[in-house]
Amino acid sequence: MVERKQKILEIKDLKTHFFTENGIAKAVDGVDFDIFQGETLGLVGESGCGKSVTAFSVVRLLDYPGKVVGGEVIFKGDDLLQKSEDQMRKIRGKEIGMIFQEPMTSLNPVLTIGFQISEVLKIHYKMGNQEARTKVIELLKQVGIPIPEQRFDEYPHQLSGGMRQRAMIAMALACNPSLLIADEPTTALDVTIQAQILELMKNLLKQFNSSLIMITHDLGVIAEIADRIAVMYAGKIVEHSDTRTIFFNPLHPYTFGLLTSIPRLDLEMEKLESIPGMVPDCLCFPTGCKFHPRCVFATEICQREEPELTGVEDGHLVRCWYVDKVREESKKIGFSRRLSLVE
Amino acid sequence: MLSYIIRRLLMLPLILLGVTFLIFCLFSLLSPMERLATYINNPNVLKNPQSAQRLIEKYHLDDPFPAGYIHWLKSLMKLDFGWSSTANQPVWEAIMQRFPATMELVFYSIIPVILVGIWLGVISAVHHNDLLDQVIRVTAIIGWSLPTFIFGLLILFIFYGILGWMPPGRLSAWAQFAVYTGGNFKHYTHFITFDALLNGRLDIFWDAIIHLIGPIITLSYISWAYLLRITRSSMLDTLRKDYIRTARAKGVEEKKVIYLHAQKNALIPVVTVAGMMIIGMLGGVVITETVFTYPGMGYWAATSAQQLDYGSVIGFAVLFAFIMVVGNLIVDVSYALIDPRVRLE
Amino acid sequence: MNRIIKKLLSNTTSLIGLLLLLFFVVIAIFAPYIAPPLFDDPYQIVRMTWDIEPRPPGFPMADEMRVVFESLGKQVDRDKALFGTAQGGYDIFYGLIWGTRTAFRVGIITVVFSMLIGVISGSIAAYFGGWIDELLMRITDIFLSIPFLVAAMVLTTILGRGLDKVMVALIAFGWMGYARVIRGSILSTKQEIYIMAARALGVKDFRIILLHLLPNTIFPVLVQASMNIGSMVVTAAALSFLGVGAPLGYADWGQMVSFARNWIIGSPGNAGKYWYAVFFPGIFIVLFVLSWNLVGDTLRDILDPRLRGEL
Amino acid sequence: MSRKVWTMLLVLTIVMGLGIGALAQPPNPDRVVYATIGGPETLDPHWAYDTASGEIIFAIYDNLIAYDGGSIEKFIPMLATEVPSAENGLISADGLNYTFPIRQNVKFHNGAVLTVEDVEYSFKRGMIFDRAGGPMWMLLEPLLGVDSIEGIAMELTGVENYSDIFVDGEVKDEYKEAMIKVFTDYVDKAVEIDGNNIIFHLAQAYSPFMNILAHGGSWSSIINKEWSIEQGAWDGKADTWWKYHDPQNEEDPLYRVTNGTGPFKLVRWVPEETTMLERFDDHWRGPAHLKEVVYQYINEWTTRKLMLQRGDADIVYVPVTNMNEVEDMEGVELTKGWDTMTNTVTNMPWLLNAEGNANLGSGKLDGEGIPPDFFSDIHVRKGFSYLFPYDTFIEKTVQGQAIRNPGPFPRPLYGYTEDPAMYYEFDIEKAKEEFKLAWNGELWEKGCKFNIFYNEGNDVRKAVCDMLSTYAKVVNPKFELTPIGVQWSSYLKQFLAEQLPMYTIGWLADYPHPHNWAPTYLGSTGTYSAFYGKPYVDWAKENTDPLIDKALKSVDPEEQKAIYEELTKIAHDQALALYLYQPIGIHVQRDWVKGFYHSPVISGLPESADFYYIYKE
Repeated sequence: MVERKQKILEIKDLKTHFFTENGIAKAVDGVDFDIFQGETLGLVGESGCGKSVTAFSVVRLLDYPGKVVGGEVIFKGDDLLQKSEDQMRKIRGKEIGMIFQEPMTSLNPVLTIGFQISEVLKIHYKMGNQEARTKVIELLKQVGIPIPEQRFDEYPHQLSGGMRQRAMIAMALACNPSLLIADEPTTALDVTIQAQILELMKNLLKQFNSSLIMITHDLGVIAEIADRIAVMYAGKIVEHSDTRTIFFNPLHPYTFGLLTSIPRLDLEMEKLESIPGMVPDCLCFPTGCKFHPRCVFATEICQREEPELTGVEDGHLVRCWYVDKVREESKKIGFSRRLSLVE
Repeated sequence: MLSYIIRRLLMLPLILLGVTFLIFCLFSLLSPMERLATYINNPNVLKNPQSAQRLIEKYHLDDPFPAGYIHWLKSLMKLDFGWSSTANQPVWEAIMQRFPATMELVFYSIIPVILVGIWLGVISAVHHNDLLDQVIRVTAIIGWSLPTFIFGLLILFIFYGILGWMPPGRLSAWAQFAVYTGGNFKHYTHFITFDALLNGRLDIFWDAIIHLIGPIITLSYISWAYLLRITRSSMLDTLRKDYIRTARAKGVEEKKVIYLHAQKNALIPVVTVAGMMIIGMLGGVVITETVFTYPGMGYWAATSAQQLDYGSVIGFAVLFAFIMVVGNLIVDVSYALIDPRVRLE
Repeated sequence: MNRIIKKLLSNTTSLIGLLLLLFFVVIAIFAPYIAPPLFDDPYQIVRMTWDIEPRPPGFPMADEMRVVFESLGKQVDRDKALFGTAQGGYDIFYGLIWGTRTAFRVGIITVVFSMLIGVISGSIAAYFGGWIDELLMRITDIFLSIPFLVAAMVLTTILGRGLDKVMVALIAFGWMGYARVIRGSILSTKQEIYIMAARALGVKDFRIILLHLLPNTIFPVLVQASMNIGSMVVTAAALSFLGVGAPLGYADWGQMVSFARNWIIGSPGNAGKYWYAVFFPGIFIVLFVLSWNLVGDTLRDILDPRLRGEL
Repeated sequence: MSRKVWTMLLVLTIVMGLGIGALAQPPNPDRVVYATIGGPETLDPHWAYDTASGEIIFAIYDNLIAYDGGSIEKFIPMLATEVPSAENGLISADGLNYTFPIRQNVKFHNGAVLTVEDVEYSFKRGMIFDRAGGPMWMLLEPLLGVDSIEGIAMELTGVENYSDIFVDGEVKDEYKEAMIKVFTDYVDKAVEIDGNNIIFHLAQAYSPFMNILAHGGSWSSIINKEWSIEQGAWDGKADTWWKYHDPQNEEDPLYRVTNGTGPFKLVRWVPEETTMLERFDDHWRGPAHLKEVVYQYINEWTTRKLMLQRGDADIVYVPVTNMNEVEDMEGVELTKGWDTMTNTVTNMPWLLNAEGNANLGSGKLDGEGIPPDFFSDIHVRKGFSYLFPYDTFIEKTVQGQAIRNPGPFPRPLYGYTEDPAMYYEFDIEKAKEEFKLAWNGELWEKGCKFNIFYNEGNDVRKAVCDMLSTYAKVVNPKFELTPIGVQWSSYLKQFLAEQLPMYTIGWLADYPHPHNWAPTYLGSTGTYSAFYGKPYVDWAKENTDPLIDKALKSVDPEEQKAIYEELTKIAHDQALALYLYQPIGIHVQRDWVKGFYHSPVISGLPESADFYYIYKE
C-alpha cells in the first residue's frame, strides 16, 4: 500500500541533551528513523518522552539549554547538523514546514495573518508585496478559509481556533516544502474541528506531495493519518512499524499499554487499562530498560540491561526483552485476531 | 472607548477633591501658631506686638479644619489657587513658571531612558545569562541602588567642578538676559530649547542644552535601569513564546525575529511602564532639581513642603494628580492602540 | 523554600548580595564593640572636635573633647576618626556603624508596616469587592496621586523631626503598592475552585482570607517588600538630605551625606579635599541598597512564574 | 550597533567640548552676577521686610538721605538736598519736627520728575498700607506713636477688633467718620508739604528717626504718586484709605512693578530664580558703571561655589562655615572683618508657661525637671553664663569670624564695650560656685533636667546646645540638658507660648541704632524680653524701661552713649542671657570686581554690594 520513493529524511542515532543546573537531561537519547517522500510518519508517546524535542532537533530550533550532542540528520542527502545557521534558515520554512500545537499562541498577536504568511514567501522567494498577497490569498482559499481577502488583514485573535490552525497550515505549506513537521496540530482543537483539520492535511499532503512527521499522543489521530508509526518512550524509540502492525500487533509493553488505554470498538476489553506510574524524569532515568518500573512483564534482566531495538518481523522494530510475552497478551485481548481478519 | 474615557475623566474631580482634602487633613495637624511660621521668616516681624495676631487673622490660620478647606475650595471656584509664600507669587503663576521647565527636563530625560533602557533590555534578554546579560543587569542594579542625591552630586562634581561643563541652573546669566528682556525673544512653547530654535538663537539653544545635560543624566540614570529590567523580563517572556518559534521555523532572520516579531510584542507592557514612569518622573524630580538648582516644580515642591506652605503644596499636588489621572488614561488608550488584542470596553 | 535558598546561594549576584547583607548585619549586631558609644544615647554620634570643617581620616580626637569625655567618666579607647569627621566634628566611622542599625530599623519597620496596611486593605478590597473595593481603591488612588517624596516631606515636616516621624511618613505613603499587588493577585485567586469550595462550606470570610487566600498570594508582595527595603532607606536618607529627616547628630546615613552636602567640592586644585565626607556614607548607602536589590532581583527571577525553571 | 553608538557618543562629546570652549566667553565687563540664597518676597517698598527684597529695592529706589559710605551715624543727602540737624535748624530743638528740602530735576524710571508730592505720598501710602507683619511700625511709632494704624482706628471707633469696623468689606456707616479722621487727624498731619520742603511732625522725640529714613530702609523709599495710582495703589484720598490697608499678597499692586529714582531699573523678576536689573541712564547722580546686574537665587552652596570658581558669578554669598574653601581660590577676593548688625544670644526666660509644657520635665526641682521660674534665680543664669566656652565656639564653630558682645549691643553701636569686666569667661569652677548658690544649694544637690532648643537646620545653634549640654554634665553629672532641634514653626509656636526654657536666637537690625536692640532684649515689651514671663516684665518696667525711654528721647549723643552702656552693665550683672557672638561678615567676589565698600546697615551687606559704585576691570 505504501509507495516507497526516495528517502527525504534520515535520522541516525540522534542525541539531544538539556544541560540544566540540576544535571544533564537526556531528552532524546539515540533515535533512528527515516521518512520517504509523500509518506507520513507518526511519532507517538506520552508528553515528555522526547518526541517534540526530536522534531525541533531536526530543524535545530531547540530552546536553551538544549543541545544536539550526537547523531546525524540527513535531509535530502545533507546532514542538517553540519549546516551553518544561515543555510538552516534557508531550509526552514522553504524545505521543511512546521505546524505547532497551539494555534492560539503560535501566531504573532500583533501582526496580521496576511503579513505572517506572506513573510515566508518574501523571505524565500523574494516576492513583492502584491505578488505575495495574491499568493497568500490563494493559499488561504486552499486551506479552506472563507473570504480570504478580508482575513488577510485581520489579526490572529479575530480568528477562531480552527481558522488559525488553517492559517498555520497555509503558512507551513506556502513554500511547498518537501517535509512537514506537525507537532500535535489538533490537540488544542474541538473534536469536530480536529477531524476537519486532519482531513485538510491529508488532502493537502497529497496535493503537495510532501512528507509529514506527525507528532502526537493521540492514537486516534495517528490511525487516521500515519503510514508508519514510531513509538517513543524516555528519549528512545521503543517500537517502530507501519500503522496497522502497531495497532494490531503491538510488541512492546508500552505500546500495548497505550493501546489498551484508549477505547476501541474492535477489542474485547472489560475496562480501559491505564499504564501505572509516570513518565520518568529525564534527569534520572532508571537503569536497564527505562520502562521497567511501569512494566507488568518486567523481570530482573529488565532492571539490569537495556534491550536493543531489534527487528522482529519485516520492518517491525521493538525494544524489549519479552516480545513473545507481549504478543501472547495482545492475542488474548484480540489485537492479532483482528489483524488477521482485516487481512 | 469613548465611554471608557469619559468614565475615567469623571473620576478626576473626585480624586482631586480627595487629594486636596488629604493635604488639608495633614495641615490641620498644625496649630495656628505653627502655621504662622510660614509668614514669619525672621523674628523682626514680631517687633510689632500685634503682628502675630494680625497675621493669623489675615491668613485665616485659626480657622477650624473644615472651614479652612471650604474657604480654599471657594476661592478655587474663582480659579484662585491662593498665594505661594515660598515662590513669592500666586500659586498658579508659580506653576506656570516652573512647569514648562520641569516638562522640558523630563521630555529630554525620556529620550535616553527609552533608548538606552529598551535597547539594553533587549540585548540583555537576547543574551540571556551570558556574560553580557550579567554585566548589563549588575550595572542596572547598581544604577538603581545609587541614590539620586549622591549620583547627582557626583555628576555635578565631575562635569561642572572638574571639567567645567554643564553649569547648574537653567540658563547662564547672559542668556537669561536675552530670553527675558525686551520683546525680541518670543516664548512659543516655554521650552527654552524649542523657543531658542524657533527664534533662531543657536547660542541660547546650546546654553539651554548644556544646562540640561547634568539633570538629564541624573534623572534618566535612575529610570533606565528600571525600564531595562522591565524590557528584559518582558522580552525574555516573549522570546519563549510559540510564535517566536513559528517565526524561526519560517526561516526568518534572527535579527528580524528579535526586532520585529519579539520586540513589538515585548514592548506592549513596556509602554505602560514607561508611561507610568514619565508621570512618576514629573513628581520625582525633587532631588534632581534641588541638586542642580534647576528651577522647576520639584525644587519648588520641596521648599514648600519644608516651609509648610500649604497653598503651594496643594497647588503642586492638584497639578500632579491631574497629570496622573490624565496621563494614565493616555497610557491606557495608547496601550489599546498598540495592542490589537485589547479593546477598551 | 529550599529551592529558593539553594538558588539564592548558587547565583553569584545574589550570593554577593547575601554576603553584603551579612556584613551589615554583623556590623549592626556588634556596633557597641566596633564603635563603643561615648554619649548616653548610643545613637548620638560621637564628636571628635567642635570644628565645623570636616577633618580627614585619622584625625585624632581634639583635646577639648577628650577632656569632656574623661570628665564625664568615659573611657576614650577609640581616639582617632577612622573615616574622618563630618561637618561639625562628627565621627563618620561612628555614625556609619551605628547608622547601620538605623538603616535596618527604618527599612524593616517601614516595609513591614506598610506591607501590613497594604495587604489588609488590598485583601479586603479584593475579597469583598463592590463598593468596598471601589472605595478602598479610590483612596489608594488618592494617596498615589501625591508624589511620594513630597508627601513624605510634608508629613515629616508637620510631625516634626525624628526618625520615628520619618517612618510614620514613609508608612503612610508607602502602602499603596502592596495593596494593589495583593488585590490583583487575590482577584485572580478568588475564582479558584478551592476558594469557592471554602465559601460554599460556609467558612468565615476572615478565615478564608487569612488561611486560604493570603498564603497563595503573598509571594509577589514579599518580593516587592524585599526590594523596597533598600528604597525605603534611600528615601529616608533623601529626607535627611533635604533637611527633614533624622535629628541633627543622630546616627543616620542620610544625615551623614547631608553633612557632606556643602563640602562636595574641596578647594580649587584640590577638588577632592573632602572626599571622605561623602565617600564613606555614600558607599555605605549604595552597598546596603545594592545588597537588598541583588537579593530581591534574584528572588524575583526565581519566583516569577514565567521565568521559573530558568536561570 | 554598539560601535555606531560609541561613535555617536564620541562625536557628541567632541562637539560639546568645542561648543563649551567657544561659549566660555570672557566675563562681560558690563554685567555683574551675584549668586545668593532666597529671592525677594516683593518689590513693594512698603511691604518688604526681608533682606532679599531690601537688596533689590536698595538698587531701584532712593531715600531722602543715605549713610555716608560705611558710616552708621553720618548721613549724606540723597533725594533731599540737605541733611537736617539741630545745627542747620532743620530739626527743631524739641526733636519733634524734621524738615527736608527736596532735590530738583530727579527723574523716575518712567521719565516722570520727582516732586514734593511724591515724597508726601510715599510716606502716607506707607502708613496706611501697614501690612500685617510688615515694617511700617518703624515709621508709625515715631510719627503717630502707635505700632499699627489699626490701633488708631480701633481707638477712634472704639471697637474691640479691627475687623469689627467692616461689614462685607465696607466700613460700617457709624464708623465712617472716625475712619476718615484716622487719616485727616493723624496720618495727614504727620507729613506736610511746605513749598519745596517736606516736614515730618513726630509724636515723640525719637533719636533713631534719621536711621529709619536713611537709604537701606526700604520702608522710606520714595515712589512716584501718579504712577502708583495708575498701578492701582492708594488714590491719595482720605475716605478710601482702608481699602488699601493691608491687602492680600496678590492684591498688592506694587508687588512686582517698580518705578524708582535709583541707579538701576527692573528688567525682570522671576521669583526665586533671578532678578535682572539694568542701568537707569538718567539717574540723578549720573549713570552707574555697570550696565546689568543679575541676582541669581541658588540655595545650594556647592553650586554657588562652582559658579564663583568658574567666574560665572562675580559676587557670591558664602556661609562663614565654608569660608576656608574659597580662601585660596584663584582670582577670588575674600575680605573679612566687616561688622554686621546682628548677634545671637541664648535666652533664659524667668517664668515659663508650665501648662502642657513637656520641656520642664517634672516641673519641680527634684532632679527630674525644673520649676517654671527656674531662671529667675540670678545664680542659675550666672552659672550658665560661665559655662559656655565662648572662645572655643567662636574659633571652631564659626571659624573665628565673630566677636563677643558684652550685652545686647553689637559693635560699633553705643553700649558695646571691650571692657573685660563686662564679659563672662568660660570657667567651670566659677560656674560650680554659682550653681551651688542657686536655689539655696538645692539645685546642686538634686540636679536638673530640661530641654534646650535650637531651630532645626541651624548647625551653629545646634553646636551651642551641644556645648551647653556637654559642659553642664561636666560641671555636675546631675545636670541633664537635652538639646532638641525643632522646625522653625514649632520653635516659633513654643516661643510665643513661653514654653522654651533655654533657646538660642538672633536679631538682625532693622536700622543701626541701639534703640533697635535695647527694647528687643531688655524692655518690658521687647520682641524677646516680653516673653520672659511676668516677673521679668515687672522687673523691666522698673529697671530698664525708663532708661530705654530716656535714651530714645535724648538728643545728646554723649548722654545716649552713657545710658546704653548702663544698660549693658545691667544686662551683664543680671546675666539676662548668654550673649554668644556677633558674626563678622565676609565678602567674596572675583578680583575683577571693583568699587566695593561695606556698610553694616544696608541689608545684604557685606555679602552683596552697593552696585552703583561697582565696576569691573
